[in-house]
Amino acid sequence: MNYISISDKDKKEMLSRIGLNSLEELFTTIPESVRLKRDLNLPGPLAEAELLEYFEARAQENTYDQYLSFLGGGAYDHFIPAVVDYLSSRGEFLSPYTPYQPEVSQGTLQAIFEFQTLICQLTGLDIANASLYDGATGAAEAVLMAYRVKGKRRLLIPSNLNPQYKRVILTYTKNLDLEVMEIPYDQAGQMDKSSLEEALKVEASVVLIQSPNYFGVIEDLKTLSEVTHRAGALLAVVISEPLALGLLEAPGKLGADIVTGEGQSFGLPLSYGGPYLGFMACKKDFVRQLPGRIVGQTVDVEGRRGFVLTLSTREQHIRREKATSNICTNEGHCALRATIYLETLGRQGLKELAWINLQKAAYALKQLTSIPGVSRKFSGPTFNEFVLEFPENWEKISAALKEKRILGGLSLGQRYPELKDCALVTITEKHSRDKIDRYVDALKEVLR
Amino acid sequence: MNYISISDKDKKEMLSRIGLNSLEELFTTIPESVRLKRDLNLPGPLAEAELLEYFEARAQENTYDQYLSFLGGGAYDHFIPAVVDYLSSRGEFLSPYTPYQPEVSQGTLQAIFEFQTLICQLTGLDIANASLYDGATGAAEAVLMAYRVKGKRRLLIPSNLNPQYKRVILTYTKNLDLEVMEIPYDQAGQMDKSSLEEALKVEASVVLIQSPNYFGVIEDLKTLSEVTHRAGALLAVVISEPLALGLLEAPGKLGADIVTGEGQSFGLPLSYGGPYLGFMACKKDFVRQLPGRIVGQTVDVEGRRGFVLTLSTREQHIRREKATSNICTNEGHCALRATIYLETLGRQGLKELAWINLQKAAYALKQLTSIPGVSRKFSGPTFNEFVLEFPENWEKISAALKEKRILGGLSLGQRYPELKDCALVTITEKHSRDKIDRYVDALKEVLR
Amino acid sequence: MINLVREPLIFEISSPGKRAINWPELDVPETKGLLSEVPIREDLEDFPEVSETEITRHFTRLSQMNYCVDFGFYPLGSCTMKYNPKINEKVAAMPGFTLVHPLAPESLVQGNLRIMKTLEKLLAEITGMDAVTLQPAAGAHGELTGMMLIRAHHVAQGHPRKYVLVPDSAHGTNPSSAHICGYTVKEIKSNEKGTVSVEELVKVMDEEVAALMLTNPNTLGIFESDICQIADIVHAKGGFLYMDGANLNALAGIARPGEMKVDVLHLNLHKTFSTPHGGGGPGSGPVAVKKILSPYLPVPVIEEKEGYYYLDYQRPQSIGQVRSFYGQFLVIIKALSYILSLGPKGIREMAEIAVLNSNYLRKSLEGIYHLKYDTPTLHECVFSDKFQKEYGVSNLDISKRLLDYGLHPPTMSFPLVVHGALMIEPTETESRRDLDMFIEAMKAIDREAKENPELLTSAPHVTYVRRLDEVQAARNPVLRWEQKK
Amino acid sequence: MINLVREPLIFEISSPGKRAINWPELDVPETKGLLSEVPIREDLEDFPEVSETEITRHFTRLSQMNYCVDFGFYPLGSCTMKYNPKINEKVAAMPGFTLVHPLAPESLVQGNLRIMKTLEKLLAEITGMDAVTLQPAAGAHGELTGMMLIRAHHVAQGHPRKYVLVPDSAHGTNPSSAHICGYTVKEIKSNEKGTVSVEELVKVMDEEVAALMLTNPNTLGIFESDICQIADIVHAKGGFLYMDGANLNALAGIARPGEMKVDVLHLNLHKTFSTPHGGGGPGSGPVAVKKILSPYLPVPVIEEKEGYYYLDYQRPQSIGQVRSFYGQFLVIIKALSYILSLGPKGIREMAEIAVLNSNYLRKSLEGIYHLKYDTPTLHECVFSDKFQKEYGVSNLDISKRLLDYGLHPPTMSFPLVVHGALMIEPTETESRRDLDMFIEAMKAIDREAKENPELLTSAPHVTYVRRLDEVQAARNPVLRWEQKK
Ligand SMILES: Cc1ncc(COP(=O)(O)O)c(C=O)c1O
Ligand SMILES: Cc1ncc(COP(=O)(O)O)c(C=O)c1O
Repeated sequence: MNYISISDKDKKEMLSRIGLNSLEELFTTIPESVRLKRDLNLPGPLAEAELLEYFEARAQENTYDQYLSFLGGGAYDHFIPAVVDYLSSRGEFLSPYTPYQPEVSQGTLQAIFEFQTLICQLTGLDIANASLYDGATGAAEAVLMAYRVKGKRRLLIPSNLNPQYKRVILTYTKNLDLEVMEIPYDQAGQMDKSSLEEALKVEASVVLIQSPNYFGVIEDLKTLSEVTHRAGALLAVVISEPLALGLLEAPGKLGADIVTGEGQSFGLPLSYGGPYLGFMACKKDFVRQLPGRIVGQTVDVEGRRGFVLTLSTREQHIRREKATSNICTNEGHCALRATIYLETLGRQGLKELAWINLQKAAYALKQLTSIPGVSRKFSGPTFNEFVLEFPENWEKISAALKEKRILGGLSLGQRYPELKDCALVTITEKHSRDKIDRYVDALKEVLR
Repeated sequence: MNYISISDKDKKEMLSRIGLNSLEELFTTIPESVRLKRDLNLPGPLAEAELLEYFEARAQENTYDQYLSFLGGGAYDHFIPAVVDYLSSRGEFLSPYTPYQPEVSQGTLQAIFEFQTLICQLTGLDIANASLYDGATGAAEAVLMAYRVKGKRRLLIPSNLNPQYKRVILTYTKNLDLEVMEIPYDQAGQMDKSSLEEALKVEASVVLIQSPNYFGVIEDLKTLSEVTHRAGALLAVVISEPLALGLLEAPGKLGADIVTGEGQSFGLPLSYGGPYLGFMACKKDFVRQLPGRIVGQTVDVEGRRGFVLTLSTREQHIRREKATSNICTNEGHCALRATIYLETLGRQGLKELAWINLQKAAYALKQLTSIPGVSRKFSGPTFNEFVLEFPENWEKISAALKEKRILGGLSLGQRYPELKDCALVTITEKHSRDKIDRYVDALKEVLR
Repeated sequence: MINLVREPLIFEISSPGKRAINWPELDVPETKGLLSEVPIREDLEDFPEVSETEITRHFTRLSQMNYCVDFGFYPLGSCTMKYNPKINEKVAAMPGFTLVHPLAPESLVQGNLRIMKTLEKLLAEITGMDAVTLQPAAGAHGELTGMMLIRAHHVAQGHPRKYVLVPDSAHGTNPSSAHICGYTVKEIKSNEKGTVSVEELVKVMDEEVAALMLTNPNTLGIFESDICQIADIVHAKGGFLYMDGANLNALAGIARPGEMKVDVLHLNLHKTFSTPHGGGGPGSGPVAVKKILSPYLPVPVIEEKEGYYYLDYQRPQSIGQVRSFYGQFLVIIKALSYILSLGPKGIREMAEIAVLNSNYLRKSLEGIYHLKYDTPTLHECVFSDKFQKEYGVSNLDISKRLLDYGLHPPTMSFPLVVHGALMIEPTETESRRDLDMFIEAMKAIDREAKENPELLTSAPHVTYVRRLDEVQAARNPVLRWEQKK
Repeated sequence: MINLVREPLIFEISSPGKRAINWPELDVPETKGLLSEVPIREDLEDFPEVSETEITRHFTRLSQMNYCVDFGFYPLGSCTMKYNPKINEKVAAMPGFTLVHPLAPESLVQGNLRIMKTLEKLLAEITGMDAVTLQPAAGAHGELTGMMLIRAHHVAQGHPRKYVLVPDSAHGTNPSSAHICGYTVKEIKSNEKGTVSVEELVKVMDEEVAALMLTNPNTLGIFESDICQIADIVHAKGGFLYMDGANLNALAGIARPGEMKVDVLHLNLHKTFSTPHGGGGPGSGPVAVKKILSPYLPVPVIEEKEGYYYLDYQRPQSIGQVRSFYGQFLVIIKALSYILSLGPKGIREMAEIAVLNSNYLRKSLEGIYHLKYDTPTLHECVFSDKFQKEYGVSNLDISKRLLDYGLHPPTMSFPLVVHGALMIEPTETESRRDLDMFIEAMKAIDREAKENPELLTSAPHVTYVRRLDEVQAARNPVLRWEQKK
């Protein structure tokens, strides 16, 4: 590959038009003292065939694909229909900038408008933005947004929150003189209601709930919403496995004021952590506090429907430091992929897929807990992941399973010392019965 | 995946508009006696995920990729720049029909016009068609075309012709009362000139030459052309490794009247033999006898340049049995790939690639023939493949190399019993020095 | 976007020294003096020199000038322009298939051989025939192969025979293929129902006739209801019944040619089995035969013994090889993927909906456009411009006007039995919305024909180029770019 | 094609019972009564129901409504809309990368870690900095991360400080990021040359200022020649010099921020390093720092010991994590692929040609469009509509008219220091032909402004939609589709 479209002859003629003799002279405004006097110390150039070899060699160094994996906890290995890759990789979707010129960006704009609609439908809320960086920053933006709405410096987050999300919330809030308080979980693995009630005796802007939470347990949003609203705070729900929304009641219908989350499950490959897709929806009333871009419908001079970026007085390019967020480039193409994915699954396909995940996880749970010494840790209802308790430290069991080329689940002990004998096990539609049974058999051997 | 866009409700409403009650009734013109009374005995339906698994399993059953291969002989493993796959897989190129409606097919038509131009440039001839099925049918069409021009029932073909091409010529000519005569090769591996002169004492329509020929040897086209034309026959040149044209003089400039060949080297993957790409070019005078589609330049009602399928009075949809060929659907998309490939390589890239192939093959030849007992069979100049002679039957050596995961070359013994100790070895730019050296080392061990 | 920009030929963008590819450094010692005795090309003069940026833009723009199935409704009759599923492209692009050399030892390509054998078996089941070859590269190539099989049998019986019968409604490749196989074509006229006249057939059928080539359903979309009788007549004189299977989309899962006493037929995978047509190919035209013709099938034949697949070249009666290697392998993969994705019920549904859609269109346009034959039709129907001709408007004008509506026109070039034909095949992948849009456009065009015929005769108006001068193209052929001197 | 057809929303195409996907049968026994205590969704009402055919057509059509780099010249200032090489997409799509779970044990993902560490090192070399984090998801996220590092250092010194200085020409994300990091923004005015005024800086710089955020070359395309002096002034008061590296395309291989005494900067891989912008992301905004700030880098930090790579979370001074996991991994792959493909000479050439192209454009349009600052510029230049305003024509009108020429307009929304800005950045991947086409169009539009201003104020005329009513969109927001009741 070679991308430069200027020939040597062009160079000469162009320099002469500019009135210069050499390319050097183009840089005379850069003081000599800071000009680089040597070649950069970089490898390359590699020809295209060599690049392929280089990356094939790196991919070979990854041996993850030789393992049967039951990892989840915020990143999920779902099947991606071919049509998603095929359509999203079109140059017209990959290579434009943010749609600042709506008349020649209706493709991107209409797709995002559809994305916003799908997110509203899934979350049961009125409006949604065009995307955020990921689920973790979405959670941070959600609590900051609630703070802008409510003005109380106290933010309540759950201790069963995805640890990545928690870390990011702490990073974001640290500099802003906010108090972040953690609400413990109960035996069901859900947020402990009495602790929440207790905590809400002091005014807070928001209660953040993850559901299904980091333990895979579905929270009792209805009750939590009542408790939260009674105390005058906003209820923000964050979700890292939005596939669950194919079955579960929309959080907006159960009282959530803001719903945010990670959209990776919707057609984005695992990709070692990125790019992923933050999404956010809220009630109409909070639209002026919503961070990120928003696409709206309008008409052209001939009255034809069209779409534009709108409500940009919330954004930094207009409002500078007074913007609702500093986000500029978001995850547009990931949102496009999610749109194609969700529209391909459609009403039936999404419900069915959620049901398949639910059923397979139930089967796995049953089989695994039929092994003596292995039990379910929490009593709350789960979707496609669950916490198991083992007779000894999970790290040891995990290592033995790894010997058998199985990654049996995520350790919880580091973040939750009380759960050092536990692991978070995730099942998706990609786990055939045979794979689940292999896990069960291997675990039996390990525990023998 | 699911492709049907008619819902059950649509079905009912549409039937009622037609005035029918059931889908069954649509088929009443088919006599009961021939109607199928059962389900077809087919596997499936497979969901998309299952299809992927099915084909992954089949691909796994192919173990060819675990071997270091030096096979060529009409199909060549060349590097394909990413841009070729990327652009050619666009739906606008993949999913239209033959460009019968030129006003909405300018993309395909202009690309083919460029293809025709590139083929003319490479072959040194005046005009080219839009493609044929492959090199073998191209060779058959070429001799039939020459027969239409010259009217003599005698067709001369070389014994060093690719055996596949020979078989196809025989199949095509068998029913047409034509006499196909084979001209032997000489010690250089080239067509034996005196035999040709002798054969041409009886009038023939055409002398077909392959160059580089099946032994990888470059023919002396200039001399053969003189001999052929002196006897009043046409010279048709067929080429299975057109990459050689990056270095070799264009056959048209050396006297060829028709040049045909296999375009697989130009951006088509090996793909176990298809789809490939036949191309054909000839002198202007023979245009009315050229088989296959041709794209021509014209103007629209506003005088703007545009392209159309033209000269179709040669074709079956107009002339029916009097057409120059029965070919209808050709290899349009393969021609598109070749066009993108050739334009990406461009003037420098194609020359360089041909040179790299030449140099690597020369290195391999030198290294391999430095092994005691291994010698070069033919003295004629070669491009990127050559015939080696071994101290014993090649089949034995080949089997021993296969044990070492090397496919050392193609056997020649079946078609040429005199070459039972020989093999045709092919080198491309994909053979790094390391791979060539591995072959040399393995061969040394085998012959020890 | 594209209407705004005139895209030059790549040669017109080229300028010396630009390039889109770099090769790795030569990693072997250079050998001097190679090819010193061979005439060497001085230069690849006028070959393009552009960057990858320019390549991508050039082909992105060219692509956008094409109408295609991925864009919209494509009712080109006889071409079965159904949607091409994306998963098929994905599986056919797996390196485990694309990187395999065709002359690899059989033991290393068991997956490929199994794929081919599997497709052969499924096609045999769908057609009700005994054996299948996947070798032919397209429909016409299949016809030629099929005719060669017939001829080989006759030759084996001592006499190749002389004639092949072809109905006047047949696709042009039928007579052409018969001709290239060394036969003289005799055309048989269609009757008033649009089908082959049994009486006429009886008259012309004799022992010099090698075969009848029948399309069923024929190119009018009509099922040849007398097919069994026709077969008997042909067989009685020792002839064969060849069926052009291009229209199998109407029958798959509903009725099988094998049960219609057909001896040999070709299928177009790029039609019925949804492999993309690629703007003119690659196609794939497998041929299915009854036992009597299987000894003549082209070599190699794929065989299986105890789960091991191999290529059999030892077939003394074989017609030989009709192309290099074994067939359009990647196309074969896509077709197999398609069939597996549908399963038996899905294959039947495909035919049902294709026929439903076609009849819905026919019903909706009846009376507005002229239907020469009122025989019921299956997957396609052929209207004509007879009504509109009164206003000086031809099928060509109607077609060009459809382009202004953003729709692809029907087939016009055949069948020759309908003057001013508009041959419409919607396929099963179209939605009711697309059908209705087409119907509305056709109705609107009919109104325009009456009210403002000039709008049609000067159409299209809004395409990248307007109506192109085909006469000039043929009279004064410019078939390649050349550097202006 | 697209102009002809109005593409509905997918919801408007939907009809009950259609589907584009089938799932395999459940292969485990069904468990009854799951989720019986949980509120269940009654239905995904109004969720779309379409076939794969319809999905493909919908997005094919939508895509064709987009202008993009693969289609043409895209001189959007400050956005570095260079060509995105296709090989980078190919390597980033390798299953060996896409299928890897981010929480996989380190020992199983050595290839990934090595890729990230390699890119960190190469970016450190290109920028002349000591350490790099790849974690930030885009440029603004990098800014925020960088400011957090600065704040962490000040906090460690006992006092976070209060203010951050931002020039009036800065991109809006600069003040916004500083604000979200808890700082109050003080704007500093540009001088008549379009650069930061050293005198003014001296006046405002004190020990309550945490940092100066400087873009270099700045958003006018002008190199801040006083940068070393500026750094000294800031450093003298214990502040840090933050550089917005979005314009690194002008400098790579030519001069290094590290040598300009910059303490921390972010890079936009989706600009300088050619990863596609995707119509609004994903981006990737690595942050490079001098040693003094490296203890604060976000966790995890990728470390290497004897060829083994691992993730280090044990960084007590770290600001924490700014996003899930480690960064935009696939974007990182593409950027690394790009850098490796160019090598040291190619990186320098990239800057040289980018600056050449920009100066060629500037020279060609000088006098025709107003240049507020005549200071020499590097990779971009900012004209204004001052001349054309006399005819009642604004930068918006000029931009919309460019659309009629099939070209993408320049940036208009900033820098705020130029009223009616037309900020043009051609990048190095453009050909002379493309530059000339743009120049000719801009000249023609200038003539049109004089002769027929209405043509501009009513532009665009030939796009899929014409000028859209942005006021109505904001005043009466319709932000989602809803079923008409
Ligand atoms: C009825 C019929 N027969 C034969 C053919 C020839 O098929 P192909 O174009 O694949 O050679 C076609 C297609 O054009 C056809 O419509
Ligand atoms: C100068 C400058 N700084 C910062 C940014 C922000 O980068 P991003 O959009 O990736 O967040 C941009 C791009 O919009 C920019 O042009």
